[in-house]
Amino acid sequence: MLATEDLTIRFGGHAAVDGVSCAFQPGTLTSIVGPNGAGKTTYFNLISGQLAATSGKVRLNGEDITGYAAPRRSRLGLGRAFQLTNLFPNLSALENVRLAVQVKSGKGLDLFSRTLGHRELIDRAMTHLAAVSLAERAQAIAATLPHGDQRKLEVAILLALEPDIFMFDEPTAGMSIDEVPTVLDIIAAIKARGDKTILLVEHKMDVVRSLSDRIVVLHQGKLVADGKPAEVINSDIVREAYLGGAAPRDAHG
Amino acid sequence: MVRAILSDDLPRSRWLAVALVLIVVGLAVAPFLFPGAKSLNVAAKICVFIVLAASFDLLLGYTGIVSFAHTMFFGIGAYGVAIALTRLGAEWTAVAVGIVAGLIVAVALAALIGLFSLRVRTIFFAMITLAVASAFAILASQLPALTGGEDGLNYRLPAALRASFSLADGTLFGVRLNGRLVDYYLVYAASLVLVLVLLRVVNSPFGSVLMAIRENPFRAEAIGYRTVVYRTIASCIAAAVAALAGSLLALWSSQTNPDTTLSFDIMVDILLMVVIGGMGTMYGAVLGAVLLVFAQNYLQDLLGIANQALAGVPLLAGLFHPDRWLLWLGVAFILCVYFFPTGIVGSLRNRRS
Amino acid sequence: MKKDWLPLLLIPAVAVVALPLVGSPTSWVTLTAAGLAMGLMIFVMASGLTLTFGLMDVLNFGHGAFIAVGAFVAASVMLALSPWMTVDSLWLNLAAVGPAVLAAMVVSGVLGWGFERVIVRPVYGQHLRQILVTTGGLIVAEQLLKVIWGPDQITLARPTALRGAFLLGDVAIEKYRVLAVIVGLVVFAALAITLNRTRIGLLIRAGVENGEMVEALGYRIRRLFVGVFVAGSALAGLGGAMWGLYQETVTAAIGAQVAVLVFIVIIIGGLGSVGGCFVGALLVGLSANYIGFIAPKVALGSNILLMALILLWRPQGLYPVAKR
Amino acid sequence: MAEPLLSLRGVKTDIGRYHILHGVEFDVPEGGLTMLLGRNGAGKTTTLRTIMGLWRATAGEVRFAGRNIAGLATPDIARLGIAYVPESMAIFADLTVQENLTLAARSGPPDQKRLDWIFSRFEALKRFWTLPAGNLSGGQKQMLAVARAIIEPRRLLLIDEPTKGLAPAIITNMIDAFRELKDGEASLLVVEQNFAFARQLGDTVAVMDDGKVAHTGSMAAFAADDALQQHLLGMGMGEHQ
Repeated sequence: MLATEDLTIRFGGHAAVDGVSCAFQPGTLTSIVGPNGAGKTTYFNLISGQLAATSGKVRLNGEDITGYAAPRRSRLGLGRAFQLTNLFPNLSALENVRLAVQVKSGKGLDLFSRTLGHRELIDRAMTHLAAVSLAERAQAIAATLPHGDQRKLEVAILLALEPDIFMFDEPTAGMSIDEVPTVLDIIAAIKARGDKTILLVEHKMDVVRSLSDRIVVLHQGKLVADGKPAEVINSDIVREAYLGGAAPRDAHG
Repeated sequence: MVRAILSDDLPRSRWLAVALVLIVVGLAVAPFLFPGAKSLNVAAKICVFIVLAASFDLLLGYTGIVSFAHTMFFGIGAYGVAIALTRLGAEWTAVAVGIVAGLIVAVALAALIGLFSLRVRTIFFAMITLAVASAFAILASQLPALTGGEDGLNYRLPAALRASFSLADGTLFGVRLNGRLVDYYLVYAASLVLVLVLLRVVNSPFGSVLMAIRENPFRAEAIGYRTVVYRTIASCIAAAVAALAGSLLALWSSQTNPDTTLSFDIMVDILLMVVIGGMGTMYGAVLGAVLLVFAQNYLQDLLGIANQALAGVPLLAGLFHPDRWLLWLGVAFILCVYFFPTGIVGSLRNRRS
Repeated sequence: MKKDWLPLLLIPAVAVVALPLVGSPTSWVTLTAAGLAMGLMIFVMASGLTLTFGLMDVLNFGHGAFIAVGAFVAASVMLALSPWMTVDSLWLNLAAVGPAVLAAMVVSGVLGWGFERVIVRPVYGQHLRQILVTTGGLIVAEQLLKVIWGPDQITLARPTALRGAFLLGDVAIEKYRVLAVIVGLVVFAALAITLNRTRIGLLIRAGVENGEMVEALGYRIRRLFVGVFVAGSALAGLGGAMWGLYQETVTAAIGAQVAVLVFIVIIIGGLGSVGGCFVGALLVGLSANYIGFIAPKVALGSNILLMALILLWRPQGLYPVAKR
Repeated sequence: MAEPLLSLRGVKTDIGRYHILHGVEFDVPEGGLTMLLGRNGAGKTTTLRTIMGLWRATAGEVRFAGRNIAGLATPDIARLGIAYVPESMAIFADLTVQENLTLAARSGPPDQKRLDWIFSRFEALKRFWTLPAGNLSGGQKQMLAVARAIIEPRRLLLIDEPTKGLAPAIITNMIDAFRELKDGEASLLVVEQNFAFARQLGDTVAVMDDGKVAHTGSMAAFAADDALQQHLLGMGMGEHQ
């Protein structure tokens, strides 16, 4: 189980994430929503280790991982797909995914065997590429892929990490309409397995509503609402956070 | 078979393949094809610099690290053997001691610099290595008791490598089978093996992580690779191979001094080799080294001719002075960085596709 | 933000710590003067480099070329005016040195302008290529120097009035060092006034922090940058001329040699900070001279040691520049 | 109808390999205040940056006062009388409040009457006049960023989320200041998430979605149409187009 306890980060005087305590259960998909600048991506960065918390804790299965660097958290099963496409641009699509498969295999420090000799890694990478329907583009250089395919490749890398916790930061941003279902189907399939924890930052509320078991609302760095999708979406506090913009009321009010 | 030796990294260009075969075979038969002390010396230098440039490419081309301290490790390897041969006498045990000591010092120093400063930005790292390397070069020249100072060390090689040693009576194709020939083939074989080892390293799972780090260190961290560890290991391997190249040079030339091993000029040379040959291709380092050592030794003659022809024209004659060969390669280098960032090898490969 | 005095205190601290180690107060005074002179000369050469880095994120590995050019041009002019150099008249001496230094600055500045256009401009924002191409520029420039001035070193005698030393009791301080200190302080003061009291300075400081916003306010930062680049190159030329007179020889390798010191100084100071560059230069100058006296064997590593210690204390240098 | 002060037609902008704007079209009328609304990532900030020349439009026209300014360099665009307050505020932290404003006043020392007017709206700036701007609080930095844009008369102000992190009292002052500017010399284009603020101030509205403008019209009509708000600003569901 992933949990944050009173998690806070300040930039100068400004608390971008402000005392957020929240636990995420395996088998559930939690959407994190909130207006621009609410701290959603920063919250993700604190969990996956791209930023170091000013105070508070991140726990994974009870273990305090707050002080761990990003690579260690990834190896512990925290997988993250990024909002802005973040690939290895001059490597092939297959190589992008293979590198992620390789992390789990522990072969990264293998200096003297041939990369192409590890068929099993390549085969697994191909499976993940096929899952995002990119198998035919395996040899294409990542930078030359169209934007939508790059987003899919981003997801394939996450799949290849085989994490326990999947963190999607706006996975469909910038995709054309017909591409969106591929990614949503993948997320639904992960959810269907029932043992994975999924965190999703997404602005398209139709997507959020149809996929989520639970919605957490951040506003000005604070957690202001938490509950079932129907309740949260129609609550006053959320309407105000999105449309009103004044200081939030008490989170439990 | 060929795939395994080349670690699946095929030339992927007919002309490149031809060039590589020419180099490998040419160097193998060089002593018989081009007899004479100068050409043998050029051939051995080419071997050594191929190794040195290839190890630098591991850093620059594959990992995206700009280090100006690479000649420092080259020098450490050379001085290791030179000092051991001076102190312990012209024995093979001395050679072994020197090589091992050089390796240990080089790797330890590379690890230290790496862990201390590989977290910082490219520019910062480049500046720091430049400073460290220059301090080291001065240090070497200031410890005459150990290093022979500016003059360096002159020492005797093990008997089997000297010209006076006779492998067999008589000659083969008119070439005396003496110790120099043994020495040359020792250098040749060691260089070949080292380049193939480097080729394997860059085509290994480890090498693929290095390229990932070069492409996007942030994402490499995010999927679970600790970039500092990988960069430091790459630096250590590069340093170790550079030190071995230095040892080979020391074993070949029976003299070691700051100018031939530690100077910034050598650093400039290997930078030119890798960039002109093609960064991140390994074969580029091979081509670049051959080209540059040739230029160093024979472009001068060409320039000499041009210089003669222009004797009357004051400034132009200066530009074509035989000693100004580096000027022209410097211009080629800048043009490469701008217009052919993948160097000769990249251009050859692109021709095909 | 409070003024950060701590790094500034390092300078007297180093001097005080050195006193008992050096032992003799007279030697200490001589060494301190030598250290200050050396430090200020390095500062003159380094200030432009650190500013251009701060403004445009461009680090010119070929900066040493401008230093060398300055030294050669100054040497040529002084050799041409050598009758005035050897006369025992301060005014005639200065009449030779003045034009020499001016010529050095002009030529270096003009070269800087060309260098920016041809070498640097195409590779903005690409650090790897920037390092490579400016190093390439250094190689070519060094070779061209040899084409023009020949491969051998040029010997350059200081003018008569600047030879010898001032004697204050037992203490001897070389006249030239005093001059170097004065010039260095004048340059520092001029830079400080420009940066803090003029609109251009305001623009430079703002540009170092956020160049894009300076443009959005309606200022053309490219012109500003070229101006700073040229001024920095001219200062490198001035520093080169001073260094040449200090060493009394000029070689094509002078640029590469001094460039190492310059890099150490701007790393110590914090890339982009003129104040840091000043403190760093004095620290390097002083410690090099003290350690050179106390333990000559260690002296050569002392700069590296100093750099390592400072970076352990402040990993971004003494005065890290606030970016964005 | 008079020609609008600013009008965008078919503006496309790519950042790196990504197409962010796909043909943005809307107008800012002379002497009006246009609110640019839309969900996260809809392209609002990119639109402002494109107008300012900080991103280069790959296609389309940005007409300002009858002249196509797409393709001009940022400083030249600023000199036509456009001021920009970025979302990050981008104040110069090492410079004092005074120096920040001195720099922003391109044509000479800041006019005292205008300064007094700014101080009357943003009192903190007077109090911290000689302090490095980095020491200001987030809200004070925001005030300084806005003050920098209005220290001299400009024809068009582009302001990205001015209320972010501001206390309600200061928001009120800002509304007053913007109203006075609008009635006087300037036209404004403001990106805003805070709809309560937006509806108080805006004359016209342009709502962006996925790199295009999905709706333009008067603010009054938009504020009255709950269904449209829900549809365009995200809390309502409906189909995602």
